[in-house]
Amino acid sequence: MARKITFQQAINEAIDQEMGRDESVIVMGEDVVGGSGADGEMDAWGGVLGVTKGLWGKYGDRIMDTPISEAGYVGAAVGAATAGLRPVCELMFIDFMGVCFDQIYNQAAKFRYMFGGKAETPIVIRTMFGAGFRAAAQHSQCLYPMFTAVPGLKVVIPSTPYDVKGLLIQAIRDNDPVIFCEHKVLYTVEGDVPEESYTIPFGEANIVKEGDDITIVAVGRMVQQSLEAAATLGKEGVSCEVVDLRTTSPLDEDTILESVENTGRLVVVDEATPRCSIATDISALVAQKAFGELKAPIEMVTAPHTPVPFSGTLEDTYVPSPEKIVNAVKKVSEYTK
Amino acid sequence: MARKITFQQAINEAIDQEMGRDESVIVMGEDVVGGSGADGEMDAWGGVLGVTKGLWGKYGDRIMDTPISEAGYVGAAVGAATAGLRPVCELMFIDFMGVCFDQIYNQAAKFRYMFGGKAETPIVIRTMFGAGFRAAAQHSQCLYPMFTAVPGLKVVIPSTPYDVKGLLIQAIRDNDPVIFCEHKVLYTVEGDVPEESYTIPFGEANIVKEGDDITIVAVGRMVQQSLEAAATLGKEGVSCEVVDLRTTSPLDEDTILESVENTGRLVVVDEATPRCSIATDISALVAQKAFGELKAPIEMVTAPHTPVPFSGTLEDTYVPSPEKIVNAVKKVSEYTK
Amino acid sequence: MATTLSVEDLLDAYRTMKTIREFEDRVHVEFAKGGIPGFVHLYAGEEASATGVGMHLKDSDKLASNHRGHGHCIAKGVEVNGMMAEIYGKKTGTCHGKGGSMHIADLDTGMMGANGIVGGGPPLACGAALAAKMKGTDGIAVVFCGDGASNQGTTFEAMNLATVWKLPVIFVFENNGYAEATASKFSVACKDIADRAVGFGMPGEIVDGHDFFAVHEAFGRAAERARAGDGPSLIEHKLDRFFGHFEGDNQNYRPKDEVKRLREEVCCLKRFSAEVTQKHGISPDQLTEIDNEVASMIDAAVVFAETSPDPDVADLTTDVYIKY
Amino acid sequence: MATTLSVEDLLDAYRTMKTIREFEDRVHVEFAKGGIPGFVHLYAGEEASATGVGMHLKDSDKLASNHRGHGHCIAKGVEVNGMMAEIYGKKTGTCHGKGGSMHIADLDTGMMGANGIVGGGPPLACGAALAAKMKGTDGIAVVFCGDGASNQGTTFEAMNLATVWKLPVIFVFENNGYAEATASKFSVACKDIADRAVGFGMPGEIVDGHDFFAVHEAFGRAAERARAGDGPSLIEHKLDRFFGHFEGDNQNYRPKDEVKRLREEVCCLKRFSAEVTQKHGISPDQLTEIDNEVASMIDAAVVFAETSPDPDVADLTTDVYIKY
Ligand SMILES: Cc1ncc(C[n+]2csc(CCOP(=O)(O)OP(=O)(O)O)c2C)c(N)n1
Ligand SMILES: Cc1ncc(C[n+]2csc(CCOP(=O)(O)OP(=O)(O)O)c2C)c(N)n1
Ligand SMILES: [Mg+2]
Ligand SMILES: [Mg+2]
Repeated sequence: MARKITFQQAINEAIDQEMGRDESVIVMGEDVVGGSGADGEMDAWGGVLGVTKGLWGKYGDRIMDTPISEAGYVGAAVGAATAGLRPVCELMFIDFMGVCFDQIYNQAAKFRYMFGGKAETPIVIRTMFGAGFRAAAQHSQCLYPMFTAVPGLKVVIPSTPYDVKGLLIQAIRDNDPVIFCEHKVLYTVEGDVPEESYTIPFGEANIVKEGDDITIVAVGRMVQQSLEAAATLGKEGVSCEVVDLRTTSPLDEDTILESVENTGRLVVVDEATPRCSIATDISALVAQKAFGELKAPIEMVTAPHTPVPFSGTLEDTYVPSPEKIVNAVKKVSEYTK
Repeated sequence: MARKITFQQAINEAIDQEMGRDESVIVMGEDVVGGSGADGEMDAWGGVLGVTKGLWGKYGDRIMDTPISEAGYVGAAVGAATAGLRPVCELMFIDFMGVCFDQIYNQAAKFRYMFGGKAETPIVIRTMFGAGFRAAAQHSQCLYPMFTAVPGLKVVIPSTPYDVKGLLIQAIRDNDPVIFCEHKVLYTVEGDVPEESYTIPFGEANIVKEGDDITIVAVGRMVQQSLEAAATLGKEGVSCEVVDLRTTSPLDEDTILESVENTGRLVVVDEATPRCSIATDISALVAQKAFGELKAPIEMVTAPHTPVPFSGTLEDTYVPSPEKIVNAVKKVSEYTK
Repeated sequence: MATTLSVEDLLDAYRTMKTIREFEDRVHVEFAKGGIPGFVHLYAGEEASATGVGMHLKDSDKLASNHRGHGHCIAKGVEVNGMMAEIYGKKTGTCHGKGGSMHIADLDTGMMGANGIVGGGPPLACGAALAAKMKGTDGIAVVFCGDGASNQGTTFEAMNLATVWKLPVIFVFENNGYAEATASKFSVACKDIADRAVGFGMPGEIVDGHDFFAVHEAFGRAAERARAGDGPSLIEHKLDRFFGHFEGDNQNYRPKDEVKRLREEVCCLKRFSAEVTQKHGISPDQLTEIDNEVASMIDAAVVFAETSPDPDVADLTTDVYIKY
Repeated sequence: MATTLSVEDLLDAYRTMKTIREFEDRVHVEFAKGGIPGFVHLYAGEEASATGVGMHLKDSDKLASNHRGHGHCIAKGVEVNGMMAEIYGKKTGTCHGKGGSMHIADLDTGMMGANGIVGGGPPLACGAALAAKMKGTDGIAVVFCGDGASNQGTTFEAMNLATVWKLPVIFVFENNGYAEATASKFSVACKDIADRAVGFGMPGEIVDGHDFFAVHEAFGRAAERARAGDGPSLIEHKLDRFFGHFEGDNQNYRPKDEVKRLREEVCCLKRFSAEVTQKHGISPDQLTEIDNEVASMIDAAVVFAETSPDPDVADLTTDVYIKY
């Protein structure tokens, strides 16, 4: 049965249902319980924004607070995954991946290949990303392109409460390491979410809006920005198809290419900085595999090549806005050779 | 005066000349001296492949061995750089960046911006990359796209003994953090290198071979592979222009775009894995800014989306070969809409 | 306790501690009103720690801080107007509004930066100490870490490196009992953080971090040692924070009334006032005068911040090397 | 020294140590001939360490290793044919030629993998220990680290985590005096690595790593403790490597003749042989018989490796999830 719940409630529900279903699922991270060792309430925080709140009461020791030792506990999660557990590990902000990246890309991601196919590492790393919280340069980044670049990792970037639940359940059941990227600005967004458990397969993009004139490819929070832009453009007679990638690795090349074959025009919207990004990745794919269909240059709407600034004035300009997307679409739509 | 010396001798000479010129230049890394605390020879190794050998005899304490604590000493180099030194820091293999990435992208790269323009962080991180040594999955990677993605870093990938000297001297004099990526297979390559000190500016690509029919953009070891391919193709009447990026950040967009405007066709050769790579980055640039000039799809020749395998049979297939480049060029050359 | 500090020094110490307290109390209020954006971690309760340390530091000495950095900044001599404006995200801020509370830095006064990454500071401080040593000065560097940060790999590596290279750096652990909502009793595997010193070949000491005099004395010894070229030290300050982890924290992991009790029992300002008025010939009026000065200064800082302009949109892409 | 080991156990121990020695001596020779590619780090000299530990481990117990992993693999029960073929990069190798010397893993025997990243193992071992604990078994995990690895942040973090979570994991530091060309006297800031145990709330012990009996006994205690749910331990094995850091190392950082002297004076095999023939009623012939068996086994392994096929080119893109 579908009800309206928030993105963050949907995450909690996905973990809850999987922990209920499979004993080997455990959760670990900083303050995912909250209150360990202290004299106040246990389960005091349930994660820094309360996402895992309540799970400790149901699952006790299977949800574990950690010291601030990301390399230590992410590495432990990786080791546990090779030994039969299915850890759902929280790395509070994606910005912190720099202190535990080795465990992710050199260990978890490589075991299966490096060990000749004999290892499985079913770990999920949940992590918040994105600007919009006035959290400045070290708590606002979009580092998912770096994970997408790594062979052996799967990278998920949900854009709605419905998707986050289905994709997270899929991630927990997947036998490969999954980097699960949650845009913090989406946490409070509400949407229809079935109560029962369901999965959304990886590598299947979602056409969130059909259209004929131009394809907009986006991920995460940028899907909503793109839909807003598409609505504006619709009023002006430009029909946009909006493709939500859902997972950047595996990538649903077919849906992207088919859409561009139909529209002949492409704008890619990515909140990450411009170099070696999802924006360039999708552009390159299309320039290689759908060149014959392309009627115009591919535009990319991204953050600028700068750290994320603190001041609201600057941060609001930093994030790709519906206006910028509209302008890019117009530029591409109006192009004639 | 130019003589023939190896790539690795050119690196040594660049550091030597800069240490001689500027007291604030220091060198640190694992075994960059070699023998510290032991009862045999000091300066025993001079780096794992002997690149810094001899500097300790000339500069003593200004070249320092470190414990195996990359985050510790890279972070220390960053701190020292904000306090007036110019550390040239060695991270033995780029694969190890995962244990000290935070110090690089969250600290060094962000200080200038995050502190409102008031900090300078003149640090160089020298690091070996690339396949070809049968060194397997954790000692053979091409992780420079991840550094290229980071605003605030400069990324240098020299392809010849001449370039490595001039670019390294430039890097040491630069006031921003520089990731200096040395392909280990190039270490023994010889070339003409002037004895005197000289710099090569960042952000200026080098047209290593002129041609009219197609542009090949490459970096590092792939420049040589591309030149070999171009030679083969030349005999078959295809005239290739080969562009060596030299630095991926800053990127010389103009040279790339001008070349493609002239040839109308592009192949990008990148030893990195295919996703969110330099290959996609350059493709996207051209698909956006030189679309009107493009006569054919852009082909990318890259490693496959896998870890680097150990076995020679597999590793040799892994690395983009001149043959693969030739095939890509032919595909693009023969294309007609 | 005997002290070598002059009355003037003591009044300075009081002024610094009071400035920190007033600054933080005021940021707390303004945050609640909605005037301040972002994640803000207040230092109230820990003033004696930064102050007792800061008094030993020259401008040329360096300090690496953490997310809870306002007190360290003030004790290192950063101007409160610029700090407040930075916290508001204004163009007149220490970092022109680009950094915010978690990234205040002022290299001119030796303040190397607050840090949004737990454990970011210790290696940086080693580097600053290395620079001082290489240049042959008697400069030192200090890094403040929390109990939480004491478990981060960078912190351990930095301590080892400091001894290996015999660096003039001092690791001050501000053990306030919590890292966010997790108690140090849970997260720190040994009894005291100071127990770790031996594993890194340096002296380790435990100090009552609410006692300005104890802090000042212990750090003095460590600073002297460092300046003399005898290498690093570790000092653990046991102390308490009087607000939540960050503004907005309901603190339900703490026993009810813990904060209230602490404010009564261990307030470093109260303790300092009692001590100096009873034993060092300072009158309550002298302190009140400082209180008033400080109150006006903080009022002025808030006005300065509120009335300062936002950064220009064009500032978005300055201070970074490459534009795309 | 008194021991609870049976004659059969002792012969097993000898066989394991001898197998490691013979394996490594042979790899050394074949590498020099040019038959073996890549970076190869030999374990010769340290056999008592892996063997004394390995005898306490069941298949269900887990072992995380490092770049110098051959001995750990053999002691954990990995087949030498597959290992040798892996080192040669052959399709019949433990990892089908994709891993090589630095990445031999065999999860079926509990060998979690050699590791090319110094400090990669300790967190992984904690995870394996956590899995054993969560499943309610009495399984344990052990990680071998060098003196060099003792300075890596991951190692410290793992030790702290192990105590915080009370994990059945044992940290064995193989202190062979060098990390590459850098002496542990330089890089480890404390006197002994065991000094670090107190900072992580666990017992720490120093053991003569050339003495099989001492290793076996100390690890036995730690294993018992771990299986009983009493948490982690740290053990430092002082020992020596008989080859260079990797094959090709000229070892000029070592005093001339150091290796020669060590091979004379501290060889664990010689010492073990003397001990068991003198005190445990084992005859020299019994050992010689094992020597011969082992020699043939290693000969056979080399033949197996040399005559095995290379991987198929198509294997390049298998065993990974996504193809582009
Ligand atoms: C690498 C990293 N991990 C986690 C965080 C999130 N975080 C910010 S402050 C904090 C707690 C720090 O505790 P402590 O070091 O004791 O300092 P205190 O807040 O008590 O002053 C955490 C977990 C972070 N900023 N960086
Ligand atoms: C993170 C990382 N840093 C550096 C290296 C290069 N490296 C490989 S082995 C080694 C020395 C290790 O010394 P130790 O831990 O004492 O082990 P030993 O070789 O003596 O057995 C180094 C520096 C690496 N592989 N990984
Ligand atoms: Mg704390
Ligand atoms: Mg060693």
